[in-house]
This record gives sequence, structure tokens and C-alpha cells, in this order.
Amino acid sequence: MFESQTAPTYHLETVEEQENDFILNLGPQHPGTHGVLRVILHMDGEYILTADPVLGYGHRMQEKIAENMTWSQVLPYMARMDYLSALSYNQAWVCLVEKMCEYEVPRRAEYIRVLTTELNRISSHLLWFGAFLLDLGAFTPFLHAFEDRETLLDLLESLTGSRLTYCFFRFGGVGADVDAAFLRGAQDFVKQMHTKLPRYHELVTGNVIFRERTRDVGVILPFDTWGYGLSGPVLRGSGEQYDVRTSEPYSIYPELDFNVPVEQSGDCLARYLVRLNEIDESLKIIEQTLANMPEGPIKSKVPKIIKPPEGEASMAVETPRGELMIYAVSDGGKVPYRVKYRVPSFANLSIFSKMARGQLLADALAILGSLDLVIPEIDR
Amino acid sequence: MITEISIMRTLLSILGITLVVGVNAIFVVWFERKVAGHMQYRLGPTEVGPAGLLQTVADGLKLVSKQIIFPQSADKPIFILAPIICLVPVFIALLPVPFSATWQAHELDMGLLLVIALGLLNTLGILLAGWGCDNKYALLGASRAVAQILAYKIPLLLCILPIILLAGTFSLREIVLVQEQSTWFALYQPVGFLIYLIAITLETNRSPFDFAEAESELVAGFHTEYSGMMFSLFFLAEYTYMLVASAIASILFLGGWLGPFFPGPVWMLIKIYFFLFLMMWFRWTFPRVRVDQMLSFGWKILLPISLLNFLITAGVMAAL
Amino acid sequence: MMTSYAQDIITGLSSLLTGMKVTIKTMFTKGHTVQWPRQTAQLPLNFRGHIRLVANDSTGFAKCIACGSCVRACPSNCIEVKGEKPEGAKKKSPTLFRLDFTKCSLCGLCVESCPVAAITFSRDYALAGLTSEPFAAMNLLDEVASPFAGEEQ
Amino acid sequence: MSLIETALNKHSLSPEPLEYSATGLHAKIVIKGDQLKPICRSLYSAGFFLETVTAVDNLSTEIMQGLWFFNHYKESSRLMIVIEASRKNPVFPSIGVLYPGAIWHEREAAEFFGITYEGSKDQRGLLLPEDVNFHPLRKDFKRPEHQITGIH
Repeated sequence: MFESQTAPTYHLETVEEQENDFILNLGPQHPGTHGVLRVILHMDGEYILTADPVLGYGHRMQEKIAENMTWSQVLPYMARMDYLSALSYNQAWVCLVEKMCEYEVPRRAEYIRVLTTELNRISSHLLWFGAFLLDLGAFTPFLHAFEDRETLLDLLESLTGSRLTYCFFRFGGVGADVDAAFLRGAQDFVKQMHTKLPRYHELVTGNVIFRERTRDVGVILPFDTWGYGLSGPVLRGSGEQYDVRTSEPYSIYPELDFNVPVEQSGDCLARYLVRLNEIDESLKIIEQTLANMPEGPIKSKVPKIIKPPEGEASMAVETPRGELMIYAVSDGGKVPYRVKYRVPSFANLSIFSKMARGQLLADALAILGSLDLVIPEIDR
Repeated sequence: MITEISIMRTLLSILGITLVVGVNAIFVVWFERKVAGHMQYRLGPTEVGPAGLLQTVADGLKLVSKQIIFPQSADKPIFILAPIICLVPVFIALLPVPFSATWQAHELDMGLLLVIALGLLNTLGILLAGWGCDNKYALLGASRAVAQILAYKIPLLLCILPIILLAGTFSLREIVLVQEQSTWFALYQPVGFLIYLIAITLETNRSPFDFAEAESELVAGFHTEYSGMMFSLFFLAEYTYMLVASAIASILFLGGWLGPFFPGPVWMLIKIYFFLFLMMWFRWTFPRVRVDQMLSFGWKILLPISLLNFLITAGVMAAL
Repeated sequence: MMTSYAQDIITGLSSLLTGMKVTIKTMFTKGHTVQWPRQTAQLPLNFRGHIRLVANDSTGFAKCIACGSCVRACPSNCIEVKGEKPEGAKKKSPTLFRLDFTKCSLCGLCVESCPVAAITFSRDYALAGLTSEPFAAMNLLDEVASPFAGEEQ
Repeated sequence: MSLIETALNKHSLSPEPLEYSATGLHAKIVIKGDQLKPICRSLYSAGFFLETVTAVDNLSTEIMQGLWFFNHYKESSRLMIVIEASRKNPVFPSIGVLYPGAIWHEREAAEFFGITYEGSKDQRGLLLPEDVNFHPLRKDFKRPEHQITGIH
């Protein structure tokens, strides 16, 4: 309907910084960057010549912190990296240590882990949905998403005791058992989301303004994906069906029946659709775990002081933002010798300067929103 | 002829307009927050006054008591002038607006023209605000406001022209009186009505066309650097402008104060608030349109359709 | 071309109207809002406030045996415990149990590490103050009776 | 395994297979510095994506291990490439030309470990403040004298 004019394309090599360039500092305090991200934009009117993200405003040196903590003390720090999917990070860390020490995990604990992680994934996607629309200038979807997220957070709070920075998983199990009220609440939530998701589509997906703002904006071509190491919905929007949950199944994921949503067009709309479809798939997983929840213990016996044997190991999980890999080296001691977090948003943001080149300022913010960045995770 | 009575009348009506502007701003801001709240599963203001009605007064007092910050590199005269230039024209534009057959501050033969002309000055205020404060975001916002002006003003005028053809007058009061003889012009001009609705949303810088502010892109657009009372002048100007645009819309298309049972001013207010509610409804539902998309929307869709609408009306009028 | 032009406009307009239908419906639905302080939301059962000491049912003294495992478990170094044996007792009792709540991340590792289940989460949520001092050194022994009470005087 | 073997076929390297269930990795190869770029070229054309670039500082053996992690979208095949260098002045080749995503990882590892990535277009720091003159992840790193004061 509103055909946009073709944007002039610029190449990095041909653009030189000039004295009278219009330089715009997007951030670190800017309503569109969702956190302390700063992007230096060289602009020609409303068009962006180059974009250079400047990171580190929220840097806490998590990898060094981990070298000064015992293996179990690192656990609470996991939630502080990606605060929107704390349970995925919890899972990565406990699975890593369980792998190194060869601890057993009871089946009920595995079910609770997957159930809560998927709930957490939905809450993360809901928040992203709202924030993305906020970037596009629509305020109402944000609070509509928060309305549903509120139910979800209440539910998770009743189990884990916190609303956002969960520290719930334990080596060899989980921190608390689910009760009948929680299971009923989860069932009600699934029902509620099944009626609410079509509303989101009515309110946003079909909207002509939204479609024009996102279609063909910020296209990631398939041959860019592996050079930048993209993962998660950002990758799956470009047609690559890569999901750690299916490619390297951990926990009980191999027993579950779910699809990995993929879109081919690689633009903001594709990433949006992937995430909304992922909510659907997560609901499917939750329904299955609720139906098959086994009885039994929720925690196996593990020693109080954890000393993984000397060696190295890596563990990858699928967070709502993509692949999180933790690589740890143990020297047999009480503290990790080296921990490396490979975080999804970091790789996903690195392609931004390429995508933003030659785009309008408004589009750059749509792109930034569609990448689903969590800045503390990037800065670590 | 200037008589004592006419001077008294003018003074009284200026007082009346000031009252209307003030009360309207207090009420509409509250109304908008309530509408927004309930559309988002919230409640809106509830604490100050009955149902939070006095919240705006409290906010206004807070704004007035705040320090006005002048950026060091700002062009101070322009910086101060900009909000005034924004507010005064919309204030004056209320003069020829009739709230009933008798409730009118000043009858003008060219009332409609005056309102249209004053509407343009608002953009000048925005441009000055963006230019004067030496802020890049504000400058971008102001340049957006200027860039869009032709894209909606021409369709807007092309929607008004058929009304003038139908009514045969520029006087707002007489346009309503003509509608009393026949019927609401919205029924003759449904397409023009729709386009006018879109155009006034554009004209008042309201979402989905709020590029000049564009919170998520430009922080606060042209008024990024304004604080305290000067910011609230922009705010007042925006809401008064909405009032004027809605009043003109109800006069042109919905027969102004005409209606059964209630006295004229009540009907006029009902119609005005209907338009205000529509604009709020738009704002709290839609994402923001991109600037270039809005321009091509203005030139490729609004302009040809409104031109066609005008030509057809003129043709039919000539044939009759 | 003309038909697609008109079709675009009509589908566009109808999509906008669908969205407006959703928001107007929402206007008449009730949300989650709880108007604090007139109403209060229910705290969940597993709510994690700051930690507090559990008193022994019979004596009223703290169950704590001042073993220091919570101090070692804490990732933020926010617990400080000192203890000694009261006269005639088999186990130690805390003479000092101080929490630096400004550092605490409410992870609950201390609660889990405690061998005698002497620590639990409080249900205080409205914690606010004008200075950080009251929270930087919270004396948790205040809430429980102390076996040393007689000696100090 | 097959994907890794095919990709590295022409380099006559035999990756050391690792127990996936125990380490989470499929293979590991230790190579010389000048072999990295040709290997990465093969990996790139085989569609391997870059997980991360990092390092491990080993104080006792005086060795800085540069680590490169790769994986494949189609079939999970995690490959770890190791290059060893002296920890005094570690220099590794940059693969930013092939894998543009590596530039940020290299910038991060460079400032954390004091590594020089030769041929990198972008040598700026990434996460640490601009004025730091230390490399916090080196094992002999001592907290600098400078203390931040005035935090309440």
C-alpha cells in the first residue's frame, strides 16, 4: 500500500568520516535501545551511512566473577546475564556441571525444568513482543502482552519465589516441587494463551501499518548467517532450521513432540512470526509435560562441595534468543578454572551494523527491536 | 462599528475561549489517560480528585513549578518564542468557531480560511523549536514535521473544497445553517470525511503519524530539550489543536450544533469529543507509520482520491 | 492495477478496523491491577524475602548452630556469623548474625545449605528506607530470644 | 563427525574425537597458527558457523591457548580448534575477513587476555572501559590499585 522508496545503499569502503557528517549518538540512554546500548550513527538526513555499536556500559566481567566463585555460587549469577530467560541460563549451568560430574537427575526434575523453562521462554517472547511494538510506536500491545505475562510471572513466582531473576535449578534437580495448584495454574495459562494469541494476531500481525513497517526491513540473507554465527529466532527467520533443542537434544526434549518454526524471508516480519509461533510450540511442550509429569523425587543426592574432575566441557542450550554455550575448564578444584559464556545476543547484534547501512533511522530501530537484544547478556 | 457592547462581547468571548482551552486541556488529558488505561487493561488516573479528574491539575502545577532549563547552545529568543508560536494560533483559531447559533466569539465571513491559515503556523512553531534548541533529535523531528506538511495539507484542502461548493460560503456558522436545511455533509461526502479524519490526525501530529515526536526513535522529537512550563505549552497547544480540528470536523461534516433534544453547545461538545475519542482510539491501537511511507501515502493515495472526490462533486454540482 | 490499488486500500482499512475492535473490547475487560495500598496482592507461598532465623519451638532461641555453612555458600559474602557455646549447651549459638541486604541476591543458597534448617525467608516485601544503613547491617538475632541475654547485662 | 572430517579432509589433519556426552564437543584439533586461515576457509565453505573465539590462560605451563569453536546448522558437529602460543606475547591470526562475526569475539578476547589478532581490521576494545591498561582474564591479573570510591 505505502510503497517505500528504495533506500540508497552505501558500502563501508566508500564512506569516509567527514567533518560535517551528521553524527547521531543513539544511546546509551535512549528509549529505543532497551538498555544501555549505544550506537554511533553517521547519517545523511534520515538515512544511516554507518552504524557502530558501542558495548560495555553494563559490563561486569562475569567470566572473571565465575573464576572467583565455587561451582554452586556461580548459579545465581546466571540470572543476571539474561534476566528475561534466567531459567535457560540456570539450565545451561546445572547441565554443564552435571555433565562434568556425572550426576543423575530424576525424571520429575527434568520435567519440571522443561516446564518452567518453556514458561520462561513464553514470558520472554511476550516481553519482546511488547517491546518490539513499542519500538514501532504502538504502546498498547506492550501492556496487552504484560497482562498475560503477569499471570505467568505470578505462576512462576509461586514456584520459584522470584519473578525475574530465578535461581531455581539445582545440581541434580530443582529447588522446589510443583504442587497441584501450580499445575492447575499452568493449565489455565495454556488455555488463556490459546485465546489470547489470536487477539495478538488481530491487533498486530494483520495491521497494515505494522506489515509495511516490518516487511522487507532488515533482511538477513541466508549466506550471512553462519559468518556472523547467528542463532535463535534471528537465524530461523532466515530459513535455517537450527534449534539446539532438536539438533543436540538435552533433558527430555527428545521425548517431546514440537516443531521448530521457520520463516524464509529473513526480514523483521519473519523474525516476529517465528517468535509468535514459538509461543505456540512452547504451549504444546507445556501441555505435554503437564500431561506426562511423572511422580518421584525432585533432587538426587549430590555432594555438598562440588569438585568436577579435571577437564573441559561445553553445554549448549536454546534460550529464547538463540544458542547459549557455556564452556568450562576445571582443574579439579572448588572453583572453575575458566568459564566462557557464548551468548546469543552478542552474535546477533554483531550483524546490526551491516543491516542498518543505508536504512532509515526508523527502520534501524525496528531492526534493533527485532533482534531481541538483552544488553546485560551482551555486556556480561 | 465599534460600540461598547461589541468590545464587551469580544472581551467576554476571549475570556470564554481561555476558559474553554483550559478546561478542555484538563479534561481531555484526563480523558485520554483514562481511555489509554482502559484500552491497556489499566485504570488510568484514580487518585487525585473524583476518578482522578484533577490529576491534570496536579501535573500542571508540577510542571509550572519546575525549572526551565535552557540548553547552553540554544538560540534563546527562538527557544522561547517557539512554544508561544505553537499555542497562540490555535488559540486564535477558536474565535470563529460557533458552538451554537448564538455562542460564537466572533463571526467571520472567512472563518474557515482563517482556521486553515492559522493551522499552518503550528508547523512553524515546531520548526523553530527543533531549530532553536540545537539538539539533533529535535532537528530531525522538526524537519519531519515540515516534510510532511504538503502531503496532508493539500488533501485536507481538497476535502474542504467540496464542502465550500455545497455550502457556498466560507463562514463556519453559515456552513452549519446550510446543513440545517439539507442534511449532514458527511452523508454527501463520505470519502472526504474519511480523508479529513486521517488528515487531522496528521495535522495534530497524533499517532500513528507522530513522527515529529516519535518517542522510540527521536526521544521526544522537537520538544526534547523543553522542560517545565515551556513543555506544557506545547502540550496545551497539541490538545487545543485537537479541539479546534475536531470542532471544524464536526462543523463541516456532522452539522455542528445541530441535533435533537439537547441545546446546541451540548451537541457540539458531543461531536467534538466523538472526534477526540476517535483520535485517541487511533493512537492507542496503531504502530507509527514510517515517514517516507506516510509521504507516499499522502501523495499516492490521499491526494488522488481527494482530487477525484473534488472533481466528481464539482461535476455533479455543475450538472445540477 | 486499479483493482489492486483499491483492494490494497480496502484490506488495509479493514485490518485497521480489526485492530480497533480489539482495543475497544479491551476497554470493557478487567485487568490485573491491584490498587496498593488499599488492596494487597497475595504473597505466594514460596516468596523469598530477606532471610531470617528460625526459633526453636520450645526454647525460643535460634536454631542456628553458628557452623558457618551459609557464610561459605553465599555468593555475595553478605552473611556474617559469630557464635560460641552458652554455658551447659552442647552446640554453639550465634552471638552475631548479620545480613548485608544491600548485597544479597536472594538466591536462597544459604537456606539450602543450612544443616539444621535454621534459616528461612521472611515475608517482608515493603522494604524501603531513606538510607542504606539499616539494610547494610541487618541484625537477624533481634527477632529471636538469645541464650546470652542474661550475660550481657 | 562426518561433516568435520569432510571439511578438514584436504588439510590432512586428524581431529581428535571427543566423547560428546561427557564434553559436549565432537572433535578437537590442535594446529599451528598459520594453518588457521586455510582451515577456516574450508569450514566457511562447508557452512560451519562460528560459535565463539576465546582463550584459556595457563599460568603453570606458560601457554596461552587460543580457542575457536565451530558448529554446523544442519548437523550438530562441534569442533574446537586450539592454537597454543606463549603467554608472554600471544599472537594469533585473525579470521575476521572470513567470519565477520569473529571481529567482535576477537576484540573481546584481545582486551581480556592481551592477545594480538594479526590482520584484524578493528583493534579497538569492546567491553572494558576505554582507559584500562590491564587484561583481567590473565591468571596473573591482580586487581588494580585504583579503587572506585563514593558508592553508597
